[in-house]
Amino acid sequence: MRPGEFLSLVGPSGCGKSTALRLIAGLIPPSDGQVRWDGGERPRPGDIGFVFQEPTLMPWARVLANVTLPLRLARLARAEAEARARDALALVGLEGFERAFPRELSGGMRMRVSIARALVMRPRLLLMDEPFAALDEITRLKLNDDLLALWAERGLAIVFVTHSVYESVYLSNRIAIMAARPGRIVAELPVVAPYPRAAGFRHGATYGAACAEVSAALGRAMAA
Amino acid sequence: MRPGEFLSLVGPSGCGKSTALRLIAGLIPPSDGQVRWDGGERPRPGDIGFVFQEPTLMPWARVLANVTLPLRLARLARAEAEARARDALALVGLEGFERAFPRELSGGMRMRVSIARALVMRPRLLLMDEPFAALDEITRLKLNDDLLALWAERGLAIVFVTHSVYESVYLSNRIAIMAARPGRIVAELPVVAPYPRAAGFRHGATYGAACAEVSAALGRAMAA
Amino acid sequence: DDKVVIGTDWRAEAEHGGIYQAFAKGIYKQHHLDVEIRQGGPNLNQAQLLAAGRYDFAVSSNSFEPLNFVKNGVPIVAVAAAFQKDPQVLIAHAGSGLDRLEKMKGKPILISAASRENFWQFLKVRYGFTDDQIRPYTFNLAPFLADKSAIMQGYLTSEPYAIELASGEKPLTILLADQGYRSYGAMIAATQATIEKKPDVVQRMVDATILGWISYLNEDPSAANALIKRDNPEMTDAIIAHAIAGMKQYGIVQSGDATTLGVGAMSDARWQEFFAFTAEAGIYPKDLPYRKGYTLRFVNHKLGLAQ
Amino acid sequence: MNGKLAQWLAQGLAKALLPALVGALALGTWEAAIRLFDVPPYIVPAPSRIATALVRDWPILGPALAFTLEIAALSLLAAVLGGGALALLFARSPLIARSLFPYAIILQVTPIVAVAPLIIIWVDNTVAALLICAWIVAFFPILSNTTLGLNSADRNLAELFRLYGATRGQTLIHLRLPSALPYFLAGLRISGGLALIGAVVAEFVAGAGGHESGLAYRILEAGYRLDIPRMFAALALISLAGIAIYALLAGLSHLLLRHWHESALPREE
Amino acid sequence: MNGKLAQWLAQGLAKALLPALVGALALGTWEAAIRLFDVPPYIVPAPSRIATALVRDWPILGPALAFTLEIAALSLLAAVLGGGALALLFARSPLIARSLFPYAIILQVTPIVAVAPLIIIWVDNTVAALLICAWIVAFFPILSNTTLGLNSADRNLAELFRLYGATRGQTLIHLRLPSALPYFLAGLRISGGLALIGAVVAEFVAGAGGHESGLAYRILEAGYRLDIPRMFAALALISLAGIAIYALLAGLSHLLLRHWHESALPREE
Ligand SMILES: Nc1ncnc2c1ncn2[C@@H]1O[C@H](COP(=O)(O)OP(=O)(O)OP(=O)(O)O)[C@@H](O)[C@H]1O
Ligand SMILES: Nc1ncnc2c1ncn2[C@@H]1O[C@H](COP(=O)(O)OP(=O)(O)OP(=O)(O)O)[C@@H](O)[C@H]1O
Ligand SMILES: [Mg+2]
Ligand SMILES: [Mg+2]
Repeated sequence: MRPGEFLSLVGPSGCGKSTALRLIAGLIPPSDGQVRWDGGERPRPGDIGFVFQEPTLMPWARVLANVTLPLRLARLARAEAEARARDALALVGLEGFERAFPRELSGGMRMRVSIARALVMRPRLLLMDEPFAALDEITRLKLNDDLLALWAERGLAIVFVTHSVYESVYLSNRIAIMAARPGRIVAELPVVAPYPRAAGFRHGATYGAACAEVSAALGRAMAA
Repeated sequence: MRPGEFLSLVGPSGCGKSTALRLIAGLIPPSDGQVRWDGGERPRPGDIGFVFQEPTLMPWARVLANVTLPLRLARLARAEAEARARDALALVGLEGFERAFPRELSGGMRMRVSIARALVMRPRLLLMDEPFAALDEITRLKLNDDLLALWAERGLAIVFVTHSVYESVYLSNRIAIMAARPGRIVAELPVVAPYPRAAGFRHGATYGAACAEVSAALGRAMAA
Repeated sequence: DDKVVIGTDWRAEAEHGGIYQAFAKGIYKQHHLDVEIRQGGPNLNQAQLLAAGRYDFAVSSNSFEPLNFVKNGVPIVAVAAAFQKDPQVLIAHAGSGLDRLEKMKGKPILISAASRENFWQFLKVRYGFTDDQIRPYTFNLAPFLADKSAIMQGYLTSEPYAIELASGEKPLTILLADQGYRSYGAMIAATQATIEKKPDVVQRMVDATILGWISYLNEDPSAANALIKRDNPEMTDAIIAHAIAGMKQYGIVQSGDATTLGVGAMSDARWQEFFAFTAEAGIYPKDLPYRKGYTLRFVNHKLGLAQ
Repeated sequence: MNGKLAQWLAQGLAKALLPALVGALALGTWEAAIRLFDVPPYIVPAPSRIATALVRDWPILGPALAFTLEIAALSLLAAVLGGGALALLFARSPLIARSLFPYAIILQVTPIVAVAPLIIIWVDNTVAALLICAWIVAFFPILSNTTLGLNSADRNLAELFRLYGATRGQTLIHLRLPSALPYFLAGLRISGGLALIGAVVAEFVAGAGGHESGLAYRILEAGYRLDIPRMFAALALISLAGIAIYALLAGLSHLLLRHWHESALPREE
Repeated sequence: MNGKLAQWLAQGLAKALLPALVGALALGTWEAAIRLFDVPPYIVPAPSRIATALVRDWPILGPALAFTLEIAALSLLAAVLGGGALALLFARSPLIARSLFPYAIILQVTPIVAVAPLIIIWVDNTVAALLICAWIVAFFPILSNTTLGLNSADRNLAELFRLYGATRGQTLIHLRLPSALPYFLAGLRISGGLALIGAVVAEFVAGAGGHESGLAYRILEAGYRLDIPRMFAALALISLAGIAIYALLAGLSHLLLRHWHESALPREE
């Protein structure tokens, strides 16, 4: 994986995508083989942002406190942390919910808080585990574009797990397809299309062809 | 809502879809207005199956015990309950995981256990809150078809919350579009297409038109 | 003056009258002693506090204690015995007819954990009492009052009167000392080290306390009583008066050897007799050098007999 | 706001009414039984006599209650600090936990009635001896529950903290302490009562020196004097103090957990 | 399988090694200090003397330990049954809970040293009186923790049960009891030690009549006789028994929770 790349992971449920992200993040040790970093150095804390498959919010903290958490852990001044958290919350469409508790939010809103928390840190590598699965089409599309903008602007690398073939094609410049038992990557497809991908991209031929290709590869992976 | 209907609820995140399902199920009392049942009688336990937005499994029970729960609550004989649970697990592609604990499963697998639990009971009304959001495309399509088959076979009514416009059009014969603050239904669209809807249906003109229409309505709802 | 601390074996009561009188009347002062009296209580282990050097003298309740010191190598020695008779009694209800120890054999008796280690052994050996007669006594009279056939242990000077106050009934009391129980009571104990290094302090302490007892029982005790009531508010004038009367009537302090050798008297013969019964009962080995537990060096000087 | 307050008060009253009624019923039965069977007051006094004693002896019992409460409060504080600090130490390293936990258990199962005489020998100050005794009684539930709570932090959240390079201290403050809070508070509610009986029992066995004395001494004294109504009055004061402490700690729990913990959320019935 | 067993045993040994080392160190220091300062055994005996006393007096101490353990086990059982049943009752209806909880608190804060004499009056059988006293000491943590646990069931799961028309009994068995299990077990671990000291303290204050007597009586007896090494030997037995009870209950917890509860999952450090 190259710096600045946008890699999508797709694969059947239970094939090990979440586990792969955890491996990359160093949260679990590989049982075999190893995770290699360019230049040999492991990423420093704050370099990696992670959106777990579940929102994983602190139930005792309000939304704002949940989002500022990574910043406070990095000992940022409170005022700046809160300002950045508000920006991130606005990005995911949750202004006005700063003082709510997680249990007062809907499922999709909780997930958005989790996304805001990952973005607030300005990581160099962003690991996202089905971040938009619980969101409506329109919010999802908007966040897709926001994510791409962020990616282009900050030059970060993103590993993105999704079940939406369309989403994977729209977003990434490489797609890895995984299969289950044992979990492994069975195919890699580059998506050759320049960024920014305008709304028209979705109706273009490249897009359709790539989607079909990924779907087919996925079908093969599941049959495997 | 008529018996035997397949109604989809779509709407922006946080607009009250989950809340609406809870109201229908009688889990929370309406703050205003009321839920009316045909013939005046409230449904008996077991008549309603519910797939929550989160898997909501018992962490201390193995998969099989989680799925047989509704049957055991209805005092079914153990052997029959387990046989039915195994069938339901097979339906969602989880054979072989009967003895796993929820925390050993991936997010999508947990959700599938939750779906199996809702199906095992043969309810007359099935409430499903984004059941397939965490599943890969192919499993999702398969379960879509399985769900439709079940629906046709058992003549049950389904209220289905989803964020996928495509899914809602493919599955339902009526789509309700909700808007937020205050949560309300802003549009209702019938999908006039005969069942069983073959795979070809997805590529037909009716399908495309309906999708576009729902997307537009959703866009208006979000702007509202 | 020499500063000394004496620890009593229970909360302040008339049974410590001699010590308080010696303090209140300035007898200790006259003997150049600056005495501090620390009252005891149900869970204070006087001997340990004495051995640990927290006290210079302690009141030892019965003759078992010095023997225990010997057995366990604790260098504490009894130097005087204020009570010729241990005021330990057994009490029964007035109408029960239980006026002799023989009649109590086999009947349930309220006995405290501490007492199982002393006079109960005597009752077992001499009167054939058995352990299954024991019912726990926690220094609360209610179980006795609630049961008309009950028997309980007591102190001559305290429980009988308390029962009388509570129920209006004058109970039957049997003083064990009059039934062959040869324990001393209210002994003054000191460490071996004190005896060796400061024998004059010990002698002055013994003398002053003896004079205090003579004064307390034969002169006006009100100065000591005031101190007792200060230290232990549960004491009333009536209780104290009753206790003093009891001590006089039964000759707790002034009887036996005390009438010829002076208050505080002890004798080898009596220690020997007491030890013989305990050894017979198997409480102590027959070869225990029990004589190390006491010394006659400071008593039997006929102090105060002239009066 | 005012209406809300009034409503809250009304609800509180309604909630207090029922236990009060049960209490009244129990006391009534008791009183009636005493009168019916003519039980003498030195065996079991009637509630009315206890109440009379409570009022009459208040000048004696009041200061005694204050002394006992002071010891209880101080030892609860010490239990919170001591138990909490130990739990933190144990949570910090399983190695330390494994090495020291057996000794915490030893402290818990040490019967203070047995060691009080030793403590008195080693500690010269009576109040300090009382505090040590009461602390021994009260600290273990806090230690045990807090240790459990610190180890019950959500695994996924813990991974998140690791990922963001949280220091041990930060993980403790922002993750493990909040997770442990419900457990700690449950332990606190148990220890509150234990600190109170610890204070009483300690005074029973260690005795309060000098003029300062608490309810235990008054109970003993009343017992020796056969002033059983006063003894029951003192016991009633202990009970009331226990309920008050529990209510206080339960209120504290509710305040701290009401926004997020299952146990503090309103229940529908 | 056999290799696994061996590995498990080795791990267990390694885990036990550290506390044992700490213990050895503490005992060594103690022994050295006693010898260095020439402390006489009747003040504080050296560990070696305590061990000697333990072996020498085993014919006396062994049966006493058995008696005390029997009382502790029975009263723990009674605490589990009583505390558990009360918690169930309280969970069944907040109304009952509100009406009776204050009385449970009264029981907890009642100092048995004060009421033991009364219990002896009311209950003629000494062993029964001991059991009641020890039960009073042990039952509250179980009641309190279990009540909390029963009320901490996941709200969404509770809704699911309602939806499927689960009866109260079914909800209890399949949802609330499993949810309460970790809390109950935490309470049990606290109560285990309390039952033990309850048994000891009860015997201290209520006294064991007749031939049957436990460690408390042996401690008192040794105290009166100034046989301090034996007294410490008896205290050591109590400590060891407490650790054994805790280890047993902790093992039980682990067995019951290992598959699913955070606190029982392996921790990485
Ligand atoms: N316990 C609560 N207290 C306060 N507000 C709540 C509570 N539960 C839900 N809400 C609010 O009710 C609204 C509707 O929530 P609901 O879960 O029904 O949304 P939804 O349509 O299912 O959204 P999503 O698609 O994100 O799941 C949200 O704005 C949420 O903040
Ligand atoms: N703690 C565990 N113990 C045993 N097996 C586990 C554990 N956690 C995960 N697994 C197994 O590892 C496999 C991969 O899980 P993972 O969560 O990585 O899947 P995934 O690709 O993210 O699936 P999904 O799309 O459903 O989220 C699954 O088969 C799961 O059963
Ligand atoms: Mg996953
Ligand atoms: Mg929802």
